[in-house]
Amino acid sequence: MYFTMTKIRDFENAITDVYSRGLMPGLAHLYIGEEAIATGVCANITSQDYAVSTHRGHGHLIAQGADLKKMMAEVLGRKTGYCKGKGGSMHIMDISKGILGANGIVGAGIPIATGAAYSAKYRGTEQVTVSFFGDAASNQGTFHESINMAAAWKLPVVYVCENNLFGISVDLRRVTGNPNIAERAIAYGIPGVAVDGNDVLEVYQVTHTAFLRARKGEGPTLIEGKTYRHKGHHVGDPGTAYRLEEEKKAWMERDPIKTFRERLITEKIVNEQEIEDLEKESRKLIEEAVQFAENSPFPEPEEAFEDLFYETEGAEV
Amino acid sequence: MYFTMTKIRDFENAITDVYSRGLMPGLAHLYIGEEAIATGVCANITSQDYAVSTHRGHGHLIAQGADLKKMMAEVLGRKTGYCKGKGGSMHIMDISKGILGANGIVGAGIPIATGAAYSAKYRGTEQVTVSFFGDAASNQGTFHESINMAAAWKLPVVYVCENNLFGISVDLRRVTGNPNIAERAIAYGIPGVAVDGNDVLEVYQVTHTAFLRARKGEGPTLIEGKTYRHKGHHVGDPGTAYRLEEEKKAWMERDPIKTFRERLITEKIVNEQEIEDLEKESRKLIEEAVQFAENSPFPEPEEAFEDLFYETEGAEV
Amino acid sequence: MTKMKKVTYAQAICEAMDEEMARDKNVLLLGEDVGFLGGNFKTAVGLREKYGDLRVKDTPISENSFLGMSLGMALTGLRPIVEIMFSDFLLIAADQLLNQIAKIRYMSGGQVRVPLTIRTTIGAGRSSAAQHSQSLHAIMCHVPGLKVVVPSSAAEAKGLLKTAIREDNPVVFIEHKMEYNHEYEIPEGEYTIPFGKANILREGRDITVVGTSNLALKAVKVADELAKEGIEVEVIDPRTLVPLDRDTIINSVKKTGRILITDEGYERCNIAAEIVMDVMPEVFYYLDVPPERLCLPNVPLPFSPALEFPLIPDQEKLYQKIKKMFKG
Amino acid sequence: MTKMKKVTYAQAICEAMDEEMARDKNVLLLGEDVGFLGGNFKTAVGLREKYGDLRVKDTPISENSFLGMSLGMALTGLRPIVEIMFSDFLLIAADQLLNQIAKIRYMSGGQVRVPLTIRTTIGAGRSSAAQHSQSLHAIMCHVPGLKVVVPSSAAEAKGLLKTAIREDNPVVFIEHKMEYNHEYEIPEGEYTIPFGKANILREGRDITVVGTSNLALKAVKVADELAKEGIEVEVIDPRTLVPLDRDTIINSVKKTGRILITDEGYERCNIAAEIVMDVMPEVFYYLDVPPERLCLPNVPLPFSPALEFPLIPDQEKLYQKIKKMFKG
Ligand SMILES: Cc1ncc(C[n+]2csc(CCOP(=O)(O)OP(=O)(O)O)c2C)c(N)n1
Ligand SMILES: Cc1ncc(C[n+]2csc(CCOP(=O)(O)OP(=O)(O)O)c2C)c(N)n1
Ligand SMILES: [Mg+2]
Ligand SMILES: [Mg+2]
Repeated sequence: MYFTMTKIRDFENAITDVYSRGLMPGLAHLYIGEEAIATGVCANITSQDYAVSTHRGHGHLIAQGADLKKMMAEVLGRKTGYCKGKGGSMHIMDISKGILGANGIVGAGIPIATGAAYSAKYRGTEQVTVSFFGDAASNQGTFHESINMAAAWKLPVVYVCENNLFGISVDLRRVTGNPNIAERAIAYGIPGVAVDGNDVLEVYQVTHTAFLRARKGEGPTLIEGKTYRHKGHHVGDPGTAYRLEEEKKAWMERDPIKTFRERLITEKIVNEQEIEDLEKESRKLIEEAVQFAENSPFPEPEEAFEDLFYETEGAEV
Repeated sequence: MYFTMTKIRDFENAITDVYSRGLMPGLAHLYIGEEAIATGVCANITSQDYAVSTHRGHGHLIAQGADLKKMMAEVLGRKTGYCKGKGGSMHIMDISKGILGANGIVGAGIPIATGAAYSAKYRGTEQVTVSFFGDAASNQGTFHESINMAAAWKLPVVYVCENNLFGISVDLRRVTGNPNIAERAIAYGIPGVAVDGNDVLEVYQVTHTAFLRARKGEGPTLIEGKTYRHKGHHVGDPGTAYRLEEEKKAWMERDPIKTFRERLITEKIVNEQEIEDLEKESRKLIEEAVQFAENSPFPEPEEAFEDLFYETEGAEV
Repeated sequence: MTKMKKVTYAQAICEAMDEEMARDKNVLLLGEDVGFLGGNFKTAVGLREKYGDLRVKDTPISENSFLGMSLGMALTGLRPIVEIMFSDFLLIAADQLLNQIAKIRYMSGGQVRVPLTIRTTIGAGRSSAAQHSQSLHAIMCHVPGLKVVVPSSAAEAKGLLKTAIREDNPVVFIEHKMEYNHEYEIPEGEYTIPFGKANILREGRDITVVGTSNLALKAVKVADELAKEGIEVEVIDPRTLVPLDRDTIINSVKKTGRILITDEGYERCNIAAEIVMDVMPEVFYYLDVPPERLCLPNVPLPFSPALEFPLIPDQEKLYQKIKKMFKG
Repeated sequence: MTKMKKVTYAQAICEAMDEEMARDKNVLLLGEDVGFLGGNFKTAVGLREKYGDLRVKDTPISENSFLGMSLGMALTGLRPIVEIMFSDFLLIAADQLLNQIAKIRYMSGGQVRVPLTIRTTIGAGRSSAAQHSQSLHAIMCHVPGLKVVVPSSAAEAKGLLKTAIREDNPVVFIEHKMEYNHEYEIPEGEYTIPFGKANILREGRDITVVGTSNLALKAVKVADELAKEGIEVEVIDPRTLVPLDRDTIINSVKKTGRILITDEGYERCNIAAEIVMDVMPEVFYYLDVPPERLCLPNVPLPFSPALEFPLIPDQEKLYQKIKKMFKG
């Protein structure tokens, strides 16, 4: 898990780097500070399971095992990217691995995840679907509608709300009467658990229970991981104007990677050397990914007209 | 209140009558069996307050004091109706009385009501807004989104869910994990109260508390009135195929008008004669309304092109 | 010749779903009141009893989310059919329809197929007022990524719906409310009708009339009238608006020199102007008179029949409009 | 002559709102990030500080409901401005926009006025991919009941936005993302620009080009180019699509005999074909060549600039398209 967390962190740092070097078109939303959630959750995922991500999706995708090279190439708009340059950071997907994709519309992934869970139940498999979304997304109607259906029909889905307290500049506490998202589970008659989203082991444990429940056909669980984004809303946003300095500082000190690292060493699970090797390996992989992406060609203009419809019979459109 | 209840019942019976006489275009959704809710709630409404209704709106409108003649004329598509025949049963509105209108889209009235409440707060008045909606509507995203905002900003609104157990043919218990709608209030940190929706006094009491709370600036309340519709989903629908006979019978026996009548007499609040006078008066009013409507002209075809825009300067469209 | 049988438009649709569900266990149906009630318009009668609750699913009133769920299903091996009772309600689900379903294949760089059929209804004339009478298919045509089918008769509906269900792309299948109870002859047994091939319902040398949905049938009746007066109308049923069979229309207009499109959607930014502009480069120099359209005027649908019927494109209005195109 | 000053398009919009809020205490602004952040595109900088939290309201991400709330406000004495960050997100709020806001006055038989301004953004070119780059104003034009404004420059934006805020009808006000940081000269002091009056940006005898939003400005630049080659382009900025100033366009085409409409929305069922068909009955016999349109092709917007820019209507494409209309 530590390796996953460092890969995510390094990937995001590389994004800042390619952005500042003017290599990255558009924007990207960094996951720095929230690595424990994707990592802890996805440690429960098998290759058969599904997950649906968000606009802040790099962490989820990496934790789910996405190819770093294809991810970085996509972020740089190259032909070799996951979506051949058509998707970009917010739409990366790897259907072959059950990675049902990031999504640019806040809250829109929740029904899609719920449908994948229905599908698993329909087909009689043991597949579980994870639905990631933010605190702000939980105020979107899809949250309510989808969880209600999953609860009614006992669908094998785990809802993971990454409560980093903000949606862009908007403090959750200013736009909700009850900022404890996990308590919303009561409305649907399902378990709701709040967890320290910066503690990867705790996240893992709670999700593990939720997975078991889902696989046994007992229905969905709502997990709220309390966390914080270290950076602005996206690369380029300082993210300071609207946040309290003290609050930010307190969270930064509880950096999920730093604390997990200390714990691993203190509890003698691994030694300093092993950790450093992992870190080196992670940096190497990310560097290779950047290399690969930078050296990849851009798509040709005509390709913009491909991939709209699956052509069964060459129908003209 | 008894008078209001009988007026509603008589109005709806008259609808069945005009429908079967082929006088009514389209459809209408009858409120029979649920009269105690509109009546008990609206007994708290002053002429300054607002209410937003649903597709099953006749009861709410009558309880809020709408003109019976204009209502019936609208239902029959006449020029003298509230909306000059443009709206019909599902879109009756009387802005002069704070009746912000029925609505054909399930769940769509909830944000509109919430906005009226925001407006009252903004303008610094003591106005309260009531938002009526059904059990099925409570699974629409607007329920969640709107109540969340009202709770966050302590808006003076009272949410009244008329839980008649069904949305057309769909049993609430088949499409939700927790059929106690009032419990959803926990998600928003506001009070949620379930009440016997066939007991007009209980409805009145609970709503009274909610109104006080709203007027004091303490925010919204969610009230769930448990009730049952005696008829099908709309005139013409037998409403039998999908409902349990026993359940229906049990509810029919607890007819809100019959039980209230008995109680009024048993507790000697009024005597039989007084009640009968009221009932006669109610029937008379409804008959007059039907007369008025039947004798009213239809609109002229050209009128279809009026009332789209308010014409400030005769802009061409 | 094919043996024919009599069924209503609603039954034809039900048959198409039934046959496809029997054929492929991954086909399932979800929507409001499709289960116990057999569909608000009786297009799913008996299916729940036959295929069970999981496969014919009554949903709560959560259009955006159950439509979004169907996308999740389509991405993971199923072939869902979703019923949205009125096209008016598609506006509630417009994000899932137009931002997700229509785009996901493209955004993923072609990684996924989306075998998903969305059935919905259009058409005024039932005094259902402004929120239950709209014909909003132009919106589905505007945003790329959806195939849009506008069947005319019951026979067309059945064959095209079966094609839709077998398609590996999202299809919006538009049924006309006023047709459900009409009886039609349809071929016995299985058949499908391909997308993108217009149907020339009647040949004629004087004017090309493209009618969508049941307006194609109405146009034929008007054509029969006009034939008595010496005007030979060529009536084209486009069947699918996306993809559109341009060639058939172009060839027809080259022959007739006149074109009129009739459609029940609001006139502004509708498929009518679109079809004209689509064929314009090829037909401009063949046109004898200005191209015309007969659509719903740009106002909401009023409730009262006294207001509603005068707005709806019908045989009488079509007749007058065509006549005018021959007066100069 | 009016004194002029330099501001960005974003500042012009902010000024319009500021002036109207100062003028009428019933005007308020709500939307995502309009408060503390001053607007995602910096169009509301300083307004929260000046007018307070209740009047400049940061909303949760609940587009359909906060748009619906604004309708409740408009019905009860307020004059709300709502910001929907991207027109793509209007699809989430399409029910409130198109089934409620657009129709409530009509459905009520004219009982109510709806003084409500919905500001949103269009335009590709920022590598924002398929869900953050669309120009969906055609949908708002299709469904009757909304006025639709497509300002070109900052000066236009300011004057038209002030008119929108003072209107007693719902107005969708469409801002172009790529313009926000551009500097423009605008008149000092207060002014408004009426709806329904097109602006002839440049006179010309050879071809009429109608450009929506910033394409009107781009068309002027192309016209300057073409003038050197002897082609005199008349450029019309329609300013509002609903209501549309048909007469100005008709008169122009009668003079030039050629018409091209350029718009950044998807081509199919767009305002471009609409405008052509709208003026067709009057201009048909004046047309020398087929009417043309230059819009976004019918595909979603891709992320990579290598794919995106070749799709977007721009000066080069406009130039080529016009040239072609003179080659025959
Ligand atoms: C429907 C919709 N509304 C608004 C936006 C713009 N937007 C992008 S991210 C975001 C904030 C999301 O916050 P949250 O769900 O808490 O996730 P976080 O960014 O904090 O991870 C907003 C408002 C959007 N993409 N989609
Ligand atoms: C958004 C939307 N979906 C579906 C419908 C069709 N419809 C009309 S009433 C209704 C059931 C509503 O049930 P509920 O909210 O419980 O109110 P009730 O009819 O029981 O009073 C449905 C599905 C609609 N009008 N609007
Ligand atoms: Mg957040
Ligand atoms: Mg109900």
